[in-house]
Parts: sequence; structure tokens; C-alpha cells
Amino acid sequence: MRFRLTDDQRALGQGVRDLLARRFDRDALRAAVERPALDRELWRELGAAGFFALRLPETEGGVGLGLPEAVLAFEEAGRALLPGPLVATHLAAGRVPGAAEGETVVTTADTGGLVEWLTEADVVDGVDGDVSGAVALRSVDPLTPLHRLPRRAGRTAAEPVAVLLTAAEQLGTATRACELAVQHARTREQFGQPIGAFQAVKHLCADLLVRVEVARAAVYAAAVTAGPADIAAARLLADEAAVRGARECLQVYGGMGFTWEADVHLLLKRAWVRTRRAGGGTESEELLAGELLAGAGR
Amino acid sequence: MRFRLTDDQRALGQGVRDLLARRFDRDALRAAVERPALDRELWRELGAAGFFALRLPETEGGVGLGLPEAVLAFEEAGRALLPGPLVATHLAAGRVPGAAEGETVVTTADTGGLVEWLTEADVVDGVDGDVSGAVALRSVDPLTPLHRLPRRAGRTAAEPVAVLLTAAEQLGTATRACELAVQHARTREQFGQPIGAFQAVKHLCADLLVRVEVARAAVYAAAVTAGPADIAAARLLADEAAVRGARECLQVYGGMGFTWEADVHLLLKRAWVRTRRAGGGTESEELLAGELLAGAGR
Amino acid sequence: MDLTYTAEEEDFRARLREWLGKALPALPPKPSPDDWPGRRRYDLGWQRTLYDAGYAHVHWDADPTTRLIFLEETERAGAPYVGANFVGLLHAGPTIAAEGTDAQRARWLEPILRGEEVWCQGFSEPDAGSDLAALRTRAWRDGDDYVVSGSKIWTSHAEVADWCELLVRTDPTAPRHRGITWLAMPMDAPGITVRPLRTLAGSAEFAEVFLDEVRVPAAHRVGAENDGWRVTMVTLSFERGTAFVGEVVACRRVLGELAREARANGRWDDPVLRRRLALLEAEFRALWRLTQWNVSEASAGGVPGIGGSVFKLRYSHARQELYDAAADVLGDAALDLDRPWVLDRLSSLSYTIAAGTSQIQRNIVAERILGLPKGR
Amino acid sequence: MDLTYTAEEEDFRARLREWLGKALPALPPKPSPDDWPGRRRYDLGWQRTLYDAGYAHVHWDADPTTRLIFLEETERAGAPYVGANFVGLLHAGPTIAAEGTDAQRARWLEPILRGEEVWCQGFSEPDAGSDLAALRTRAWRDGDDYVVSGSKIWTSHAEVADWCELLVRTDPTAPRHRGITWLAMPMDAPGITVRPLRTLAGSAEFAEVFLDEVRVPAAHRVGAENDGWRVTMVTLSFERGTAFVGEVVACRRVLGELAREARANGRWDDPVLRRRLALLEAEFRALWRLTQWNVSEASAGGVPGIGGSVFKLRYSHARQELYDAAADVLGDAALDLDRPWVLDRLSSLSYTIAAGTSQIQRNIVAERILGLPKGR
Repeated sequence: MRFRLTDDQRALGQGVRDLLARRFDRDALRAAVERPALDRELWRELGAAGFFALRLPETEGGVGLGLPEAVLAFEEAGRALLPGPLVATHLAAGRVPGAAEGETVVTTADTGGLVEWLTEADVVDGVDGDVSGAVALRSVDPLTPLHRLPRRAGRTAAEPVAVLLTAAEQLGTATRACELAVQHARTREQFGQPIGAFQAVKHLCADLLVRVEVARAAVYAAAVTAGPADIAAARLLADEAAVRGARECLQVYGGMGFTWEADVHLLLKRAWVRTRRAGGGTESEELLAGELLAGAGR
Repeated sequence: MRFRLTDDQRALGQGVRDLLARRFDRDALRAAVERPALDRELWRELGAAGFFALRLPETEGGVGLGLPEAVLAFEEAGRALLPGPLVATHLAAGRVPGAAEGETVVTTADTGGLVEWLTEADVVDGVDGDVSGAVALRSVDPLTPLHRLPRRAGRTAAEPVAVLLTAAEQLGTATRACELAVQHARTREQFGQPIGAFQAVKHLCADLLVRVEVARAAVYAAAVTAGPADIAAARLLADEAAVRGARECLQVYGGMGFTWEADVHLLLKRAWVRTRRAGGGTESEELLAGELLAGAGR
Repeated sequence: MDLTYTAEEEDFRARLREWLGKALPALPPKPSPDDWPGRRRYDLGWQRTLYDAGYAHVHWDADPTTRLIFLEETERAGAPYVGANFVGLLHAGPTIAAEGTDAQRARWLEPILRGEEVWCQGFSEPDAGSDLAALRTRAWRDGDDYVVSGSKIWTSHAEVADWCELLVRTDPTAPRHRGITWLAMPMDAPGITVRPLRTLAGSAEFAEVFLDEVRVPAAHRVGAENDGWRVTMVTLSFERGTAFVGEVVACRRVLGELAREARANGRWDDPVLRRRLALLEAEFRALWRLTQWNVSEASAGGVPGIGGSVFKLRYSHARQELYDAAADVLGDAALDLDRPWVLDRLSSLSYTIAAGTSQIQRNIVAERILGLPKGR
Repeated sequence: MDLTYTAEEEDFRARLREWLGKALPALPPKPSPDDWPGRRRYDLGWQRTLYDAGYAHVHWDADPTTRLIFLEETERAGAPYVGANFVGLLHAGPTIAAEGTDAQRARWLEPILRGEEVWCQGFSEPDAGSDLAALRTRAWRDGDDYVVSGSKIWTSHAEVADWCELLVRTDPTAPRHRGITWLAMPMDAPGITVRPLRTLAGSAEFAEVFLDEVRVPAAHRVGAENDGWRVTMVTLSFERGTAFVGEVVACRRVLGELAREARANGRWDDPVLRRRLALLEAEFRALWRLTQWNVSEASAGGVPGIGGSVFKLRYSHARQELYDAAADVLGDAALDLDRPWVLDRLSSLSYTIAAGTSQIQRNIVAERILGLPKGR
């Protein structure tokens, strides 16, 4: 058992981080907020870097890596708040022409419900590609355009890999929330000292980190086992780490966190959007409950 | 609207507090823990002071006061951790001979389930007084002997006054937890200062007080209106204030709180016992949910 | 303990209700949120209507219980909020009334009551939030004027205000709380720049105010020079438990609407959600009773308490819980800004921060109510 | 990232499992909790059995992953706990191994491994809990001995221990952390009084130890005089993430039992309870993975981390949640001390306090991992 990042995995995560730092830094993020559109050039660059083809076999032109590597890449995407239907396009690689290369942007509509980036996507997975009746919402997240589609047929269970990659994005966002909170607590002074010297703030930050690290262990393990119950657990913990993490980061930021200019709200809003994707909340809870009962006879 | 204690009410509460300080102080409490038996003499003294006959009309030999006064008296009983089936005996006053005077100790068995002080009581209310099949438990609370009775017939809704008086006892216990925590935080020194000077401890104490004061408003208001929904709300908030209050008092106490000698565990255990009485948890939640929906059309 | 209202109080309520029934239909259409001149006109118009009907004084002179009834009934009837009159009616006005000279009271109070002048507040600064006494906006005396430079933040209605109640540092060498002075600054004075401050809800409810050698006549100083901290705190402590009356009434209405919506969309059948709403019902029933308690204590004692911190701690948290539950009722629709409650959810995020963070409130409760020692 | 075990590790696990299958049925009956001599005999006997089978060293020399497997398998098999050997195996022993002289290692280590001597710990004092460095038990040099007076608290197995690893203050004038010395005190020395300390669970798992001019040979000092704080901390930081392996395995088993009990008594049909158990399942799955992560990091780096604080913060809270959920599964039976989980619920109350309160752990995480400044 060597449940830690290999050198290659560490390098892969760092590589994605570097790429995003170069191509989607804070300025790019804020520019995207003011003009939310998909950066097709960046999308192709991600394709060229193997972001979408990461798990495709090399024989099919992919990178030939596994879920753990995909999770590390999506964690970085979540940390950078990279916009776009990343999960859907990643899952379509090798199936939808151009998806692997980042030429074709794929979103998913499952059996109806919310669809992210419907207008910008080239291909819509699910509902037989039929998006008639789609109604645009005024999305709470400035970086995730949303439509609502009428539900079709019986809802199927969530695709576990999609659930896991969403968890990975949430983990990255939770990590960013913790980093921002700590940075602010170190530098912002009130009452003659950094606010991070006050136990109340200090303990908020400690709790942020704890939630991140527990979620990280769950997400990474689920990537290794690919078990549905592990994935459900990872998703629940990562959703919580991201949503509560962003909330408590906002509390640490105080008034500044309530402004549009601070990034905190972007973390929270994106985390909210992801909690609504298939496999969140009750769905994962009931899956785990079933698993717990089934395994209780062991 | 004068939603505050009248001078008479204040005097009544203080009177019960004084009586209990004299007759059931900390030494008496600890003695009772080591030798749990009902103090019949104290019971008669309470009867003489009108504790049980408080709400009986003067024409029936009672004190002729109302629910608010009863709530204040039971709050003091909860604060002092006074043992015994106080609520059942109070409710039996005027109906069971000797109850009003504190001569007859009455406990209640509802339709079965847990029965407090079964062996010591002179009369058992409910289950037609038939206590065959009662099995003694080893009670978690050293000051509340418990039996379990098989359940009979369809369970009826909890008697609202009993639910409210239980809430009043919980409020008193929550108040005591807050007092103990604050006292300890003021005097216990670590790292060269009273631990109450540390924000982490300070904020625990503040949260304790907030829960107490919110529960107090709910309990007192329910005593005035006697409405079932108000009583359900009061019970939920008082249960939480008592249980979480005792838990957090224990956290403030640190290691000393984990000892048998400290009183904290007595607060927690009694609070646990009371949460199991009729009208707690789900029962009150569903009552309020129904009320909320019914009133939503207003 | 009595939760019934006196005949006099019930009479006040009945007359108010009757009057609201007539006055509200006569209101002009509500201006859009970014139409600041329209909002000023609307809010001042409503204040003038209240004045003409004899209700303008209710925030200042009325018994707290009367004020509670006023706030409860206006909220229930859907009357306009205090809006642009907030600072004038609830802070600057009471401050001037308590600490101003006769001339100052004569100059400023009546226009507030009559809905003729709007005030805004210049207290917080970028580096003086929780630690308000760290404020650095400087003022120095030059002849009959103070000259003021610095910047303020979180100023509502700055765009349309006539006056700003301003805290400035007049003695930088004095201990933090000692060298502060309270000034009434005319908002049309040269050197003032107002920049809208966009919140995470996407709106610009607040502004930053930049002051570049703004001249404020010394006659506009309320209280003594360097005594501004005390002057301000006198009014802050005036709070008699009625600060959130309207909001609690509104929250209870929202909770009912959530229950109805949940029944309509089927989520009411989920016991997890249903009991969560039930616990919120318990919570807001209690918060309403706590409001009545605090108001009754204030009525009786005349002395303002600090029970407001207890209330605010719990209420700000409960309000956030309420709108989180709303999101669960809405499901996917919780991501749609056009749906009810979604913007309110965003706004609720400020409640544990604004007007003293929960962390600061806990310090206040622990130190001033429970008597715990100040940390080193 | 790899969650499969190497062939070597699997082989260790298989042999251990096979051995446990034979060794456990041969165990004598378990002594009752208040039979201290019986417990000593039982625990030492088990240690001797481990020694004879070659497993005694696993806490000291084995790779952390091997230790993880050892703890996992012994817990799964229901093997005895480390019990009376706790301090010797997990603290005093490693301290002597790291800081003792050759003679001290020769004298004390083998008897610990062979299950011949029991150690207890004399660190905490009534006024030195969270603030351990405030300890006041005094020792002064008199010829070849130290003479020790003071009192210790929270000492397990004091009644049956041969030795006590004792922290004493040898220089009262030095800064708090500087004047402390580590001594091995023979528990049969005159002047020692042991008084059982009853916990809220009604049992006497701990004791107070009173020291009245107890003579301890200076040769029993490990490390230099006044260097005891460092000597102790060296061992505390030895923790390699395996401290709670057995407990997490046990908690996951309890969770399964709770699900079965809830299905049997009908409470499983309540979604509120069912989903609460599901969230705990997620929680303990994650805590198990975090354990494997910490162990893997320790295996690779050799350098002990402080991730233990992160784990302990979450685990101690989760354990309390688990037993609170157990109470909801039990319903009325949660008040019956004879039912399973009820005493465990009481014991769980100490988890957020013992070995560093959650408040202290949060300070550690914030200051040492996140680099936040110490408060003034």
C-alpha cells in the first residue's frame, strides 16, 4: 500500500496547475466573469495537454492514464475555477469526435433538468440530443450559464465517473477557499494584529483545512477503487468541503468577502452549481445507506 | 404586551430557588447521587410550598396560579437537578389524593415505555396502573431510576402541559450548564490566564447563553399561550439547549468535566433522560410541520 | 408575563392597519433597484406620507411596544421599507436629538421626519471594519472649517444623500477611541467622490466615498471635538430590540411560503426537509418571542440592554439557515436568480458579518453579559 | 496512489491472521474491568504471547504499513487491546529507546517487550492539563537521588504499574519548558499514594498519584536534567498515523451493527436516521483512507508529520456523532447502561478533550500547518 502521490502524479498535478496559472490566472478569471464565454483556444490547449484524453488508451490516441490522474487534473480545474462543461467533454472523449482534442465542446443533459453551457456546447449528451423546450435561467454563477430542460423518462443512476470528477472539482475549490482564507487571515489586520492571530479566525481556518484533507483522502481513494460507495462518500464530503469552505472563507474575509471584487463568491456559487449535478446529496446518501446495510452482515 | 416577569413571578421563582438552595444544595445533590432515593420529607416540603398544587384552583385547596408560574417553578427544579417524578405528580394534583400535598408520589407510564421512579412511586398514572411486565434498567442517570414497560394500545399524543414542564426543566438545566461553564472559565487558569480569556472558550460560553435565552423566550411564551405548536417549539429548543449546553459545559471543563465528582455529567444525563419523554424530537417536529403547513395558507 | 396587548396598543394597531389599507394603494409604482433618484423620491414620499399621518415620530418618541406594533403591521401590510431614510431616522437623527445643540436639532431633525433630506453613514473604512476605532480618515481645523481627507466604505444611499454622518480622526496622537469627532458633512461639498460598490449579489446597494480635502463647517460638529466615539455609541446603544422586527415577521412569512412550495413540488414528503422546516418554525417562533421579550424589557426599564447581541447572533444564523433550506425546497431552481429567495439567499450571507461579525458579537456577549475576562 | 498491499505485506497479513486464529481461542477468560491484578496478568500474558510469536516489536521497529496491518487485523480478530502495556510500548519504551543510555535500554526495554513490566504515565497534573508545561511537581537533588513531591492525574494502570514515566520540575526559576526533567519512578517507592479517579462513566480507569518526598535514583533520569520537555516531545512526535487504526476499524463495525439494529427495530425506515448513518459511513470511510494516507506518508518520509492533529480533530468529533446516532437507533434503550454502545457513548465524551482538546488541536493545525501567527 502506497497511498500517496507518485512523482508522476505530482508532476501531472503541477503541470495542470502551471498551465492554468499561465492561461487562466486571476486576471483571466475576472475577465471571464465580466464576459462569460468559453475560451476555445484554452479549450484546445487543454485538449493538446491531454486533459480530455487523459483516460483514453494510447492505442486510441489518448494519454492512457487512469482515474487518479483525471481526479488530480480536475482538482486543479476546480482550484482555478476553470469554467466550462469539463466533465462532460472528458467523458465524451473517444466517443464524440473532437472531444478528446478540445475541438468539440460537449455538455450533458442526462435525462433533463439543468444543463450547463447549453448554448456554447457543440454537442449535447443525453436526452437523445433533443434540447427543444430548453429555457435559459439567470444563473447564480456568472461563470456557468444554465438552461433547464423538461425531464424525460425514468431517471437513471448517476454515472459514477462524472460524480467523482465533480467531487474532484469541489475538492479543488475547497482547497482554494482554504488558501484564500489563510492568506487573508495572515495579512488583514484589525485591533493591531493579523486577524489570524485571533483564535476565532484561527479555528475557522483549521476547520477549513480539516474538511479539505478529509475530503481529499476520500476523493483520492475513490479514484483508486472506483467503487460506487467510495465515490458517493467522496462526493458528499467534497460537496460539503467546498460549500462550507467557501462560506467560512467568506466569514474570514468579512465585509470584503461580500464584494463582487473578491473571488470568494465565485467559489461559493460554483460549489452550489456543482452540488446540483447528478449524484449529489440524497442520491449518494441513499446509495451509502444501502451499501452500509448490505455490508452490515459481513 | 408585557412579556417579562412580574414582581410576583420573580418572587415565586426566587422562592423556589431559595427553598432548593436550602434543602437541595450541592451537598444534598451529591449525597443523592451516592444513595438515590426520594427524599419524602423534601417532597412534603415542596407540597407545603405549593409546588404541586400551584395550578389547582384555590377553591380546591390549590395556589390558583397558572402555567407561567408552574414553568418558573419547574425551571428552578431543573436548575437544581431536583430528582423525582415532579411533572407527573404536579399533573396528578387534585386528581390523585395526596399528590397536591406531596404525600403521594405519582409517576406516569403513559401507554408504556420508560417509567421513571416506578418502584418509589405510590401511584402509577397510565396503563390503567398495571405495571406487570416492568423491567428495571440500569439507568444512565444515577438520579433517575428507570423501568421499561411493554407498550399498550395506540399511542396517544403527548399531554402538552407535561411536554412544557419538561421543557421548563430542560431550560433550568441549560441555565445551570451555562452558569457552571462561565464560573469554570473565570477561575480555571491555563497558560497564565483564566481560560475564559481565550476566544475559543469565550465563544463556547457565548453560544451557551444564546441557546439558553432563545429557549427561555420560547418556553415562557408557550407558558403564556399554552398553544400546542408553541409548546412543541419550546420543547425542541429547550431539549437542545440542555443537551448541547451540558456537552459544551463539559468541553469547557476539560478533563475535570469527565470526572464523576464534577456535576457536569449529572446535567447531561438528566437532559438525556428528559429528551426521551413523550413529546420530544420527531413528535414535536412533525406537529410543528403540520402547523406550519396549515398556517401557510394564512 | 403577558403577550396580549393593552387596549391602547390594540387601538393603535387597529388605526394603523386601517390607515395602511388606505395609504398603500395610493403609492406610486416601486422604482427599480438601480434607479437611485427614483428610490430617493419613493422613500422620501413614503416618509412624508407617514409624517402627514402622524407616524413619523414612531422611531424616536414611541414606546418600544408601539414601535414593535408599527414595524410588525407595516411589514405585514407590505408597506415600503425605511429605505433611504434609514440613517436619518435610525441613527443620525437620534444622535443629533441626544447630543446636538438646539440650533442643530432645529436645522436637521424636522427635514428627516418630513422626508425632505436623506442621510448616509460614513463610519467604516477599508481598514476599519470590525475594528471601527482604527478609522484613519483625518480632519484638521482650518479657520471655521474642518478639512477632511480619507475614505469610507459600505455607505448606503451615498449617491442620493444630502448629508453624511461622518466619523473622523481629529487627534492622531490620542488613544484610539479618544481622538475621533462626529461631523455632519454636506454631500454636495467639493472633494467628495462616490463610487458604487458591487456586492456578491450583483447589485450596488453600497458605495465607497472618497474624501479629498472636503471642507465641513465646524458648526456641523455634533458633540465636542475628539468626543465622537462616545457621541456615536450613545445612539448605537439606543437600540431597543426592534431592529429586526420587520425581518422576523418576513422570515416567518417566507417559511410558510416554503412549506407551500414544498408541498406543491412534492419535497414536503421528504421527512428530512420537512423536519428541517419544522425546526426553523420553532426557531423563528422563538426569535419572535425573544423580540417581544427584549422590547418589553426595554419598555419597562427605559435602559437599553445589550440583549441585542444575543438576538443578532442567533437571528443572523437562522436567516442563513432559512435561505439554505429555501434552496433545498427549490432544488435546481435554487440556481436561478429570477426565482424568489435566490437573491435573498445571497444577501443573507452578509448577516453574520455586517454590523459586527458573529465573532465580535460573541466577544460582546461573553465579556459584557457573562463577565468573562478580555483576552491578552 | 496505490491501495493494494505488496505481496510482502499481504504475506504478513495472512500469517498474522492465521496465527490469530490459533492464538485467540487459547486466551484465558477476560478479567472484569475492576480486577486490576487480573487485567495486569491478562494484558501482560497477551504481550508475552505476541513476543513469543515475534510480534512484540511491531510497535517499535516495523514499517508503519506493517503496523497498520497488525492493528487492523488484531482489531478485526477481536484480539485483546494493548491495555496495561500501553505506556511501556507506545510511550516510555520509545522514549528510552531514543534518549536512554545503553544501560537504561538494557534494563527497561526487554521487560516491556516480554510483557514483564507495566509502565504508567505521570505527566498531567490538576493544574497542568492543556497547559502541560505548567506542571509543578517538584524534584530536588539529594545525593544520588531525586526527591519528588507533588501530584499527578489521569494516570492509567497506576494501581498495577511497576514504573512511572514522570515529568518533574527541577528548575523552578527556568522558563516553563526548560526546567523539566524525565524520571523513571519505581511505583513501589515509599511516599506514593494511588487514588482511583472515577469517571463520568462510573468506572475508575484512571487514578490520581500523590507523591510525598519519593526518592528516585538519579540513574533513572533519561536525558539531561532540565531537558525533559524535549525528551518527551521527541516521543510524542513519533506518532506515525497509526494511533487510531484499531478504533476506526471498530467504529466501522459498530456502524454496520447500528444499521442492522435499526433495520430490526424499524427505525431504518426513518430517512432522517438512515441518511445520518449514511453520512457517518461516508465519514468513517474517509477517516480510514486518511489513516492509510498518513501511514503511507510516514512510511515514505520516515519523518513523522503533524497530520495527526487533523485526523484527531475530525475523528474525535465523528466518534461522538457515531454514538449520538447510536442513541437514536436505540431509542429508549439509550438510557440503559446494560445495552451495547451506551457506555461507549459516555466514554466518547472524552475524545474531544483527552490528549489535547479540540481547541488546542485547532491551534496546532492553524499555527504549525497553516502558519497563522500566535495570538498575543
